[in-house]
Parts: sequence; C-alpha cells; structure tokens
Amino acid sequence: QNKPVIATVVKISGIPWFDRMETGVKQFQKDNPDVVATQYGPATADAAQQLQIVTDLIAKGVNGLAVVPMDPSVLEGTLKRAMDRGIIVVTHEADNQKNTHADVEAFDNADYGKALNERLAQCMGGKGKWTTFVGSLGSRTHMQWVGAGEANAKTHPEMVLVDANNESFDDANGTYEKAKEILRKHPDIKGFQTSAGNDVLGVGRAIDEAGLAGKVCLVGTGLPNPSADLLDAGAITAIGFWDPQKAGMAMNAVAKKLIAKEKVEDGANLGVPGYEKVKVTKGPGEGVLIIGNGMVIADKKNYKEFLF
Amino acid sequence: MRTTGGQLVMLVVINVALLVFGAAISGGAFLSPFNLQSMAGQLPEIGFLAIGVMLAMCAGNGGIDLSGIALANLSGVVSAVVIGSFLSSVDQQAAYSLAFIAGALVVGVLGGVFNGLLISRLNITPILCTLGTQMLFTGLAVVVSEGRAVAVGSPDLLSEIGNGLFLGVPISFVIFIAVAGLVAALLKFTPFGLWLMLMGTNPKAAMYAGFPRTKVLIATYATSGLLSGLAGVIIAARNVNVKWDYGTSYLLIAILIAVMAGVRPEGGYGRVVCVVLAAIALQLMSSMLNFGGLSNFVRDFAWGALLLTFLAVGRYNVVGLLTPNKSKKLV
Amino acid sequence: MRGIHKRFGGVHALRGVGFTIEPGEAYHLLGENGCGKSTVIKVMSGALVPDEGEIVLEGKSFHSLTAIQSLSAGIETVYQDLSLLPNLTVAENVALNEQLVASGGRLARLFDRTRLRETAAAALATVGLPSDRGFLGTIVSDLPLAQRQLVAIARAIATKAKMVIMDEPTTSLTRREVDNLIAVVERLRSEGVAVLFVTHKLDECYRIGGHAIVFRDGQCVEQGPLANYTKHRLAELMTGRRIDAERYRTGAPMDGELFAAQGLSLPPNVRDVSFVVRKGEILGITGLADSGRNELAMAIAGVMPATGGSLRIDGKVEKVRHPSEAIKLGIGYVPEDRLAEGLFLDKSILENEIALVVRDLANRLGIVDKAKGRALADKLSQEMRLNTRNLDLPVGALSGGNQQRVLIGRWLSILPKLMVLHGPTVGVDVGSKDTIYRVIQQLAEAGMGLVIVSDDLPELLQNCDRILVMNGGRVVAEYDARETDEDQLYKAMLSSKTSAATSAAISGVANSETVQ
Amino acid sequence: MSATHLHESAAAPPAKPNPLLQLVRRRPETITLALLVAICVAVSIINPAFLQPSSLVDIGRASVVMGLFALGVFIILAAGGIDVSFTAIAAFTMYSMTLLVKNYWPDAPIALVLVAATAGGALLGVVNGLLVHYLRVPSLIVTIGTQYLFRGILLAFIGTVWIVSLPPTLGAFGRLPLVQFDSGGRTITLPFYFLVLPAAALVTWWMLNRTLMGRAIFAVGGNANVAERLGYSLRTIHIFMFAYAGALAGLAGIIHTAANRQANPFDLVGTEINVIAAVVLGGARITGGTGTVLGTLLGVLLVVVVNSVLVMVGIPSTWQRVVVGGFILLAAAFFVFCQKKN
Ligand SMILES: Nc1ncnc2c1ncn2[C@@H]1O[C@H](COP(=O)(O)OP(=O)(O)OP(=O)(O)O)[C@@H](O)[C@H]1O
Ligand SMILES: Nc1ncnc2c1ncn2[C@@H]1O[C@H](COP(=O)(O)OP(=O)(O)OP(=O)(O)O)[C@@H](O)[C@H]1O
Ligand SMILES: [Mg+2]
Ligand SMILES: [Mg+2]
Repeated sequence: QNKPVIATVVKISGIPWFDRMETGVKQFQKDNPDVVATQYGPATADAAQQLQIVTDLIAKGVNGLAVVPMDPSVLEGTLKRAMDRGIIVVTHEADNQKNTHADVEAFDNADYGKALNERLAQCMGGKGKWTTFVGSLGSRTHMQWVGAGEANAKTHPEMVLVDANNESFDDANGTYEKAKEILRKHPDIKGFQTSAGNDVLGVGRAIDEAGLAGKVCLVGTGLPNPSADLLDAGAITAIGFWDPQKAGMAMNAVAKKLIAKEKVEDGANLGVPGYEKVKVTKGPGEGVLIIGNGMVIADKKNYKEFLF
Repeated sequence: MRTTGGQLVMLVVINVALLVFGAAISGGAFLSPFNLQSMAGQLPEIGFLAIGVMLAMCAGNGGIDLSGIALANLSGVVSAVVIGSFLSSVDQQAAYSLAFIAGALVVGVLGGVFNGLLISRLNITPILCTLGTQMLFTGLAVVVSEGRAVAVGSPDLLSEIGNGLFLGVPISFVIFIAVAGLVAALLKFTPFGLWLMLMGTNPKAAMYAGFPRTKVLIATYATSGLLSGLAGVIIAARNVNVKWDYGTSYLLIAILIAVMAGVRPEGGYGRVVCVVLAAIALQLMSSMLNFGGLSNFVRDFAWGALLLTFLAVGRYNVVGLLTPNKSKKLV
Repeated sequence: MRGIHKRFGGVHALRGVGFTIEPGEAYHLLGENGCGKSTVIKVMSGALVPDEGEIVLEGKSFHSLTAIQSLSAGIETVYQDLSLLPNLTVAENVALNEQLVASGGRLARLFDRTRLRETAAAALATVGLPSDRGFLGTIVSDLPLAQRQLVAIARAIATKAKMVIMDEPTTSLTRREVDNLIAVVERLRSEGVAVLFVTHKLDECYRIGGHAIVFRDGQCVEQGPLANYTKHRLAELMTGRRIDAERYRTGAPMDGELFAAQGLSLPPNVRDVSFVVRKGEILGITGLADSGRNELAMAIAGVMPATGGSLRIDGKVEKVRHPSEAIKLGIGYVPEDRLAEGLFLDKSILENEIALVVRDLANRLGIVDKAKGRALADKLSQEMRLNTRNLDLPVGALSGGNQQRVLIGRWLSILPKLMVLHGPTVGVDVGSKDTIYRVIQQLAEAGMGLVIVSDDLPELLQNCDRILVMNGGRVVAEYDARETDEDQLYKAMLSSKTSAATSAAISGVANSETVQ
Repeated sequence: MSATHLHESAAAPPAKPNPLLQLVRRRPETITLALLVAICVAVSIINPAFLQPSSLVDIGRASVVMGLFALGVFIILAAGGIDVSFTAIAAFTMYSMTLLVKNYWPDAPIALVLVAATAGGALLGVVNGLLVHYLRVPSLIVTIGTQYLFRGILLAFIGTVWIVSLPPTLGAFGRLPLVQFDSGGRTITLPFYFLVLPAAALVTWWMLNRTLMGRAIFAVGGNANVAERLGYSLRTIHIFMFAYAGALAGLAGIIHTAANRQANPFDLVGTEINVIAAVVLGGARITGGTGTVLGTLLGVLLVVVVNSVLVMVGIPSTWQRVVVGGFILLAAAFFVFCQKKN
C-alpha cells in the first residue's frame, strides 16, 4: 500500500517514441516491484495539456514525477509547486529546467548537434549549400542541436547555410512540402540537418522522389524502424537518436533513488545501458544535471541493430 | 426559443454527478481540498477564453473568436518583453507585476478592438477574420520573443495570483468568478448587453432600431480580447513563463465549452453562468480521468460523447412534450 | 377536411375544422390574426400533422399528408412568407418543384434542364413576369418583394394543380399586379382548378367572388357564397363585434410646421422631394412600388441616408445619416417588414418594447433600470391594447396584429415628434387594424406628426389629412384626403408615369394585357 | 379600372451596371482567381525560380488532400452547415483501413482499398447526418462532438502506433507516376493519385448542378424550413450530404496515407479551420447557400500557393505566420471590398 508512486509524464501519448519509453517504464516496474511506476501523456502536443496532467497528478499525490516537458518553461511554476509539496521531480530533455531535482540527459545536446553535423559534413565532402529543420522555433533542444550544428559547420568554410530553421511541426507531410520547395529554390543544395522525429521521413521522401538519393545528404534525429526504407534507399544518410526506453528507465531509477533520499554522484551507475557512468553537474536551478552516454548515430549499415 | 433555464439545471446535475462519481472511484480523494483547489486553479485560463467565444457567438452573423489563445499568448509575451526591458521582476516586484498585468490587458484589448474593427468596419466574416488574426497574433508573438519562452518570474503579486489562496480558494479562481460575474452583469444589466443579444437575433432589425452596431461589435470583441489578456496574465502567473505556442488545443475546447453551455452559434443567446458550469464539467471530467490513470484519448472520446448525450437528452425532453416543429423555438 | 384538431402545446389552434372544396370554385378563408388560417393551410399542404380528424382527397381518406403527398395530389400553396429559396434562380424556384414531385420526392435523379426552363417561362408569362433567359437566371434574393410574390405564385401554377392555396398573396403587390393576379385566378377557375384565398383585404374578395369560409378562434363559424354577406357582416363574424369602417380622422392639424423635407434626393429612387408636416397632422404618401415612396421613407429614417437635401424639424435644419440620428431628432420609423426589419422574434415583449430607450433607462453607472423598463413596457402595451399582459412572452408567440402593436409601441417609447409608419397594417386583420387606426388618431390629437406610407388607399383615405402621390421619385400630386377618392389617387399614381421611372423593378409587368 | 394605364409604363432599360462588377457579384470566385494570379506574378518577379514546371507539379500534388476535404466542406457549407469532423473521419478511416488491410489482406487490390475507405468515410458521415437531423442542432455543434468522439475512439481503442511499412499495393499506389520527367538532374513526378482531385471535383460539380439532390442541397442552404415545406426530405439530404463529405474525407485520408508512405493516426486533425478558410476564400458564404466547385478549388490553390512560396520569396520562418495571417486578412478585406462596390 505504501509503495512510492512514480508517474512518468511524456510529451504526447501514443507516438512511437514515447511508446518505446513506456516499455522502459514497464520494464522498470517489473524490475522494481517495490515501487509503482506508470506513464501518462496528453492526447495532443500542447504544453497546456501536459501541464494539466502534471497538475492533476500532483493533486492526486504521487511521490515522484518523471517528466519529459513539452516545454520546460511552461512547467516551471507547476513543478515548483510539486517540489514544495515534497514530490521528487526528475526531468528529461530539459537541461534548462530550473525547478527539478535532477535532469537526466542521454547526452550533451551540443555534442549531439555537433555529431550530426559532422556526419553531414562528411557526407557532403565539406562543401555545398545546406539547411536545417526544427520541429518548432519554440523547441529548445532542437534549436540547441541546429545551433551546435551551425557552429560546427563554421569549421568547414565551404559549407553555406541557406534558409535555416524551417519549422516542420513534426508533420512528415508538411516537411515534405517544405523540402520540395527548398529543392526547387536551391537546385544545388547538398545537405539537410533535421531535428524532429518525423523530419527525416518527410525530407527523405522528397529526396527519394526527386531521384536525388545518394546525391543529397540528410542527417537528422529519427527512429530506426520508420526510417528503414529510406535508409536503405540512400535517401537518408544517417539518423541520430537515443533510446527512449533507456531514458525512461534512467529517469525512474533516479527518481527512485531520490525518493529513498539517496544521492546520485558523478560517475554513478544507474543500472541502465548508456547510463552506467553518468556525468553529474549542477543544473541551472537547485537540482543536478545527469548526463549519460546514450547517443547513437546509425546509418544504412548498422541501423538493423536497433529494433524500435 | 431555447430557455437557458433547462440548460442550467442540466449542467448543475452533470457537475454534481461528476463530483459524486469522482469521489466514488477515488475513494473520496477526488474531493480532497487540495484536488479541488488544483482543479479550480486550472480552470480560469480556458474559462476566460470560453466566455470570449461566447460573447462573439452571441453577436450573431457567424460570430466566433478563434484568436483567443493566440491573443492571450501575445499579451503575455509582449508585456513580458516590454516591461522586462525596463523593470526587473526580482528587484521591483510590485511595480513589475502591476505593469505586467496592465500591459497584458492593454494588448488584449487592443487585439480585441482590432478584431472588432475588421469585423464591423470592413465587414470581414468573423471566422476568416479571427483565423487571420490568430495567425497574425501568434506570428507577432514569435517575432517579439524570437520563438523563445519569455521569463516573467514570480514577483510577489503575480505569484500570489498564480498560486495564492483566498479563504482556501485559489485567487485565480476568485478572479475568474468575479470577472465572469462582471461580464454576466454587463450582459444582463447594461444597454450593451441588451443591444448585443437583440442584435444577435436580428441584425437587420437592430439596424432599423438605430443600435450602434459598430460600437457594439467592437465592444464585444474588445471584451473578448480583454478576457484573453486576463487569461494571459493567469498563464504567466501560474507558469512563470509565457510562450507563443501555449495552449494550441484550447481553440476547439473553448468552442466546445461554449456550445455545451447552450450558447447558440446563430447568435442572441448565451449565459455566462452556463459557460462557467460547462467549463467546470469538462475540468472535472478530465481531472477524473487523470485520477483514474486512463489514457487521455479516452478523455477526448468522453467529451465528444458527453456533448452528444447532452444534446440528445435536451432533445428527448422536448420530444415527449412537444411537436418536432416547435422544438426549434421552445423548450 | 373533417373535424381537424391541432394543438401547439397549450394553444388549441384548430378546434374541429371542416369544409369542402369543389373544383373550379374560389374560396376565401377569412378571420382575425391567429384564428388558425395558416395552420389549416399547413395541414392541407402537409407541413403540419393534425392531432385529430381526417382529410379526404378525391374520395381517399388520410389522417395526415406529407408535403410530397399533398403536392402530388395537385395541391399547390403560395405561403404567406412566400417560401422561396432566396439563393436559387427564378427558374429553379418556379419549376424545380414540378420535377421533384414528378420523381415522388426521390432526390437521386437527374433533372431536365430544358423542361425546367420551358415550364418556368410559361408560368412566369402567365403571372406577367418576363420570361427571357436573363430573368430566369436571376437569383431570387435580387428581386424586389413584389416580383418575389409573383414568382411564388408562378410556382404554384407551374404544375397542373387541382387546387391552389394562396395565403395573403397580395400583401406586397400593387394594385395593378393584383388585377393581374385576379385575372390569373379567373383563368385557373375556368380550367377547373379550385382556389383558396386567405386575405385580410375584403375588397379583393368581392372582386374575385366565390365562397367565404369564416374562422374564429380555430373554428369555422360560417360558410357560404360571398354575395350573401356584406363587408360589415363579415367583419362582425370574424371578430364577434361590430366595426365601423368609416373615416377615422376627425381631428385637424394644428398650426405650426413640425417637419419639412427639403429637396431630399437619393438617386435614382428619390429626386428632390419637399413637403411639410404640421403638428398633429397625418400625411399619407402613396405610389407604385417603384415610385420611390419606400426609399423616401427610409431616407427620412436614416436607414438609407439621403445623398442630397435636408430635413427641418422644429425649425432646425438637420441631416440624418443613421437611424440613431433620426431617433435623436425624434423621428420614429415603423418598417414595412415587421418580421425581418422590426421585431426580435425570439426575445420577450419587454425587451422589444424598450430596445430603443435602453440607454435612457440606464443610470449613471450604465445599469439599465429594469423596473422602470417594465413599467414603460407595461404602459406601452396597454396603450397599444396588447392582448397579453405577460411581458416575458416572446414576441414570436404573438399574432401578426399584436406583433405590429408591439412594434408601434416600441416607437412610442422615444416620444417621437414625427412618426413614419410604413405599411402599418400589412397583413393585419380588421380588428387589429381598427385598434391601430385609433391609436394613430390619438397620437395625432396629442400633437405628433405622422406620415403613413402605404399602398392601401382606403387606409390613407380613412386616416390622413393630406395624401401625396409619388411617381418616378418625385411627388406628382397632392390631395386633401376628405375630397379625393381611390380612383383619383390611383390615376395619379399611374398617369404621370414618365420615362423617369428608371427602375427595372416592375418593367416586366407592363406587357400584361390580361386585365379585363 | 381601365387597362389603358397599363401600357404607359414602357419598360425603361434597366441601368446596366459595370459588367466587371456584375461578374464579380455573380461569380465571386473571380476575386479568388485574381488574387491567385496576382500572387503568382508577384512571386515570379521576386524569384524567377518559381517559374518551373516543378512548381506547378508540387502545387498540384499538395492540393489533392486539401482539395478533397474542401469539396466536402463546400457541400456542407452550401447546405448551410459547418463540418469540423472531416479530419477526424479521414484519420479514422485511413488508419483503420490500413490496419485492416495490413493485418488481414495485404495484397488487396488498390481499387478495393480506395472504395472501402470511401465507404468507411461515408459511414461515419452518416453518423453525422443522423445526429444533425435527429438532434436538430446546428451541425457545427454536432461535428465538434463527433470530432472528439471519432478521434477518441481511434486513439483510445483502435491504436496509436504508426504504420510505417504500408501494405505493398497502397505504397505502390502512392508512388505510381502519372507524369514523370527530368529537369536539372532530378526527377519530377506528378503522382497518379493527383487525378483523384479533378475526378472528385467533376463528380461533385455534376452532382450539385445536374441532380435533384444537388439542387436540394442548395435549397436547404437557402432556407431549410422552406425546402422541407416544398417537399424536399431533409432527412435524406442531411444523411446524403454528410455521407458524401465523409466519403470524400475517407478518400482523402487513404490518399494521404499512400502519399505519405505511412499511416499516422495523429495526422490531419487540427487542419480543419484552414480548409474552411480555403472554401470561404473561394467565394462560398459561411452562412450557406452559395459557392461553386470551381471557386472551392481556386480557394484551395490560393491557400496552397501562399503556403508554398514563403521560402521561395525568402520570408524567414519567424515571420511566416505573420505573413500568412496578414494575407488572409487582406484577401478577406479585398473580397468584401470587391463585393461592396456593387
Ligand atoms: N407552431 C406553432 N406553435 C405554437 N402555436 C402556434 C403555432 N402555429 C400557430 N400557432 C398558434 O395557433 C393559432 C393559429 O395560428 P395561425 O397561424 O393558423 O393563424 P392565422 O389565422 O394564420 O393568423 P394570421 O392572420 O395572423 O396569419 C395562433 O394562436 C398561433 O399562436
Ligand atoms: N413555431 C411557432 N411557435 C410559436 N408560435 C408560432 C410559431 N409559428 C407561428 N406561430 C404563431 O402563429 C401565429 C400565426 O402565425 P403566422 O405566421 O401565420 O401569422 P402572422 O404573421 O403572425 O400574422 P399575419 O401575417 O396575419 O399578420 C402567430 O401568432 C405566430 O406567432
Ligand atoms: Mg396566417
Ligand atoms: Mg398570418
């Protein structure tokens, strides 16, 4: 009866990414019968809806909240109220979250953006026009990634960034139309760096249909399963990701530790692959920033190793 | 004509039923003061927007306000950026709070007046006009904030509005009820209210009777804009930050609340108290599902089903008593 | 029809109505507003299901009819509200229904566009409307009211009907168009078609002849050949009381000018119109539908602001650009179409009565004093002799006559100096007319100036001091109402008709050679 | 009463208004066309790269799904209603149809799949029609309810998992080219499914202008009570028009899936107001009873073009919303301005 309750709240229910995360939460529950771990998420991608769920969960009286904020800034007030009530708050994909006890990141965002861009530059041979896509101008991590990418591209003087930061709204069809338009406007474009999970699908389809697979490079965040066809066709050069399943387990592991009043030290092992030796620094607020080593960049050759 | 008395009773019954049901499935925890406070605190932002939608609908002629949440975000963002540039939310807490609130309300009213002018002077169809201004307002908020969240912080007064309690009731809820009461009084007791409702039922007759159509329309959308500004203040106070893309799902929910409250899309009928009760009902239902740990997709389903059942029950009552022909006019 | 009963909630609208219609005969359904005439028609045309009774059609008995059944049986109806589809073309309005009925109401059918045009053209020609392609393709909402009424009549005769029902078909027709309509009726009768008329204009009944069916309170109180009854007798039967149709005007205008129009213009409809109204004077203005009388009335009221000229009221020269300005100057305007332009049907009598004065009822805080408003509305409805005391009743639940009283009462609330009444008794029964005329006279006695814009000549003759006749946008004649008669007025309306009449509104009617 | 007077009122020739204004009044879609042309000219001047055949192909392809939706919305609007549930219907049918085909009959012929999706959409449309008819409330209210209902059922009970590898026939249909040519080293493809839009438009036009049902729909949009009195069966009309709109939505959904090469149950919902705006920009009045199929298509093109030239003319993404919003307002104002001139 008195088992601590940890609620994981994701950005939106039902999409592959967070379905994968839910397998992690379930796994964690199985491995830790002494807690109750469940996942919640709103029906639409709207920070306000996520906020309501968090608010209701606080009122219900959970012990730990593991949140993947739709928008970290929007949740600040509410998470503060949760912490004031003695609830342990752990976040993910929110390294700027002030009101949290611990933010768990699979990797350093700047490193990730840099790695994606470096892979792109390698494909482009270090020269040519390239552009970027973000899910929305409001998405902080996406802006961080493309920002780090831009910085990295400066090391390749012949790479020219054009019409940067196109918004995709994580909608494959819209991204496809935008990519088409860019291909028309810049017939000589050589590279795309994308951020939201669906962007590679939209841009990849545009490249594929234009018969440019292999001629135009595309590197971006994506999941192996949906991208498989386009990777095989050569329309997607490489995808970068981290495993949401592991991230979910890591968040819950941290929450469990914090509820038990344990500390997470630098170099600690969370017992989750990719988080065996985490880097712990002070976060932007009172809490800590826990950075794992979960970055994966996969291409045609090795994507089959990751089946989700 | 649909008397709204029946609607009111039905809404009260639904609210009570939801409370009882919620208490039953949660073993009473649903009725804990903390949860009641929590739900009351969540209500105002969408409640304000729904009242705004109601006002626009009452004006008739396809009146609707799709720009509510966009304007709420714009008021928060603009006010935060402008006020933040010469006041600090940490050092000059009271001044910052007051200036922020004033700024947000001013932006809200201006946005509303803009809508009103386009609709009354240029005669643009409200649905097109507010769709356009919705994008325009959102776009301006993006431009002003460069797409980022703007920090408001928690200066005393604002954070009191966002988190404080007055006699155990969240202050934001108290404000909401007070403002809703004011709007209700505005509609019931002032010439504006009478003009609005009469104009909504027959715009041509209103013209012949010399009603100041332009003024009434502008006042209507300005009030709606003011409510958006208030929503913006509440959002800022509760979330510490404001952002241009907050609450995109509110657009349809606000309309859902309005129609559930029996506001007639053709114009001329709407009661604030019904809107408040409908908003409460939706809030209860959605919190209850979160309590029960049910998927939020079930919530969408339940809202749709609730609305349709609502309509069916209303219709069924009528069928028993009156002919189908008459039901359009009487309940 | 036998023993038809119909109840609407508490209202027992028809209490056992029965009558028989023979082919080739004309019938006149007479009765006060709200006595059940329209309801009976709706039952016959399949728009309403009766609670009791049976309908026998050529020997077959029905409990109720559907619209399609009724139409297939050859019952065509011209509804009081015309029942036109405003967004469709004239041709479709006139002739589409024929094909719908032919298909038995089934919609999954192609329609024959040639036949549509031919049927429509023939029917339009009969009622004296143009039948060229341009007119056939005109959208009905672009037509003036009079032509719409003719289109509705054309629809009823487009098919080989056995019975044509007309619910107040002449309310917005000018006299000439009425003549034409009467000719059409003659022809229908000669072809063996029965015609059932509903009207409040007894003169027309006599011109058509045939049988009278008199209703009172949802019951049929009298039937028989029209010739057997005098007008007085009919009025008595309808109302159950005696009504004098003598001249109502007994007073005389006072000295001193109250209002003057100075060269009012609103081209092309109104050209340089000037006239004076004295205190306590009742001025009538008449003319054909396109004579500019309607526009003149609207220009005075600010609904269609005049582009030239000015008004002088109480000696001050003013311009009126919006109805609210007219109201401020003390000019009231009772519009012609009370349902579309006047009343807020869904709203209570109270709200309708105080609509013009809410600002004056508001205190300094902007709060409307409802008690004062209620007292005012109560006083107004007593003055207008409204037959209900329940001010919270929606106006839509009142009969036509009472609705009109509410509307006139509303204008009294601003204590106008000048009141313009546009068709004050259109579609109002004799009893209500009587009341409205008496009120008009009282207002004049009290010093108000009144302008009655109407094409009901007896109404003008009975009520006015002077009558102006308009034609082609100008005032062409002025008569002392005591010394003129209908013929003289009517001649004036037509005789000076010059080429200045530019409006195409009724040009099509000109070629009607059907008048006897 | 003598007949002599009657001949005096010789028919004066009606004052002929400006023929251009007359055209605009009778056919408001000319305004849409003018706007469309103006935009294309302006964009070509700013960036001549717009003048490529591939632009046309891309615009054509992008209009298909929105165009199908718009035709459905237009029919409901013509009958005086508003439908906001069509995106939910589309998502519902496309997802459940793909799921069914994938799980039970992966090799189902594509024609059958299209027909089944259309029928499925029609079925959900019938639900709308019945509710609108029997509840006797404005269709906006009912369809807000059914939007939540359909989407809720889909996501809560049918599934949320994206189907990324489509049944082969469906995938092949999405890739089947109608026209294909090379230009500047890349292949430009107008897919076969593009034909569905003109075909649907033609059928809709025919239905509206040549059948009694079509006229009945406009009749109801003109005045429902009158139409009922004249013998038009409101029940049939309500059910038919919502079924028709639902069918178009179902078809649009499955084409969306085929074109997108995945079935994402979260897609489409949320775009309904834009579609309604496109139809209104095409000259149909929001209050019902007016509009044309051609105007609807032009309205869709206008919206698609405006959305697909933003990058072309170099508007930074921060400003794109402001530009689109401003454009809608300007276009609407222009509309009112042109119509007021009469
Ligand atoms: N749909 C309805 N619902 C309720 N009452 C109705 C309805 N229709 C008619 N009534 C009532 O039935 C009575 C008869 O109405 P009806 O329309 O037949 O009158 P009428 O003789 O046509 O009057 P008028 O001369 O004004 O046209 C009236 O008292 C009216 O209030
Ligand atoms: N749905 C309804 N509910 C309530 N009353 C109704 C309804 N429909 C009609 N009535 C009432 O029926 C009566 C007669 O209606 P109808 O429209 O035939 O005549 P009217 O226009 O009122 O009178 P008239 O045209 O003769 O002056 C009116 O009192 C009207 O208000
Ligand atoms: Mg009647
Ligand atoms: Mg009547």
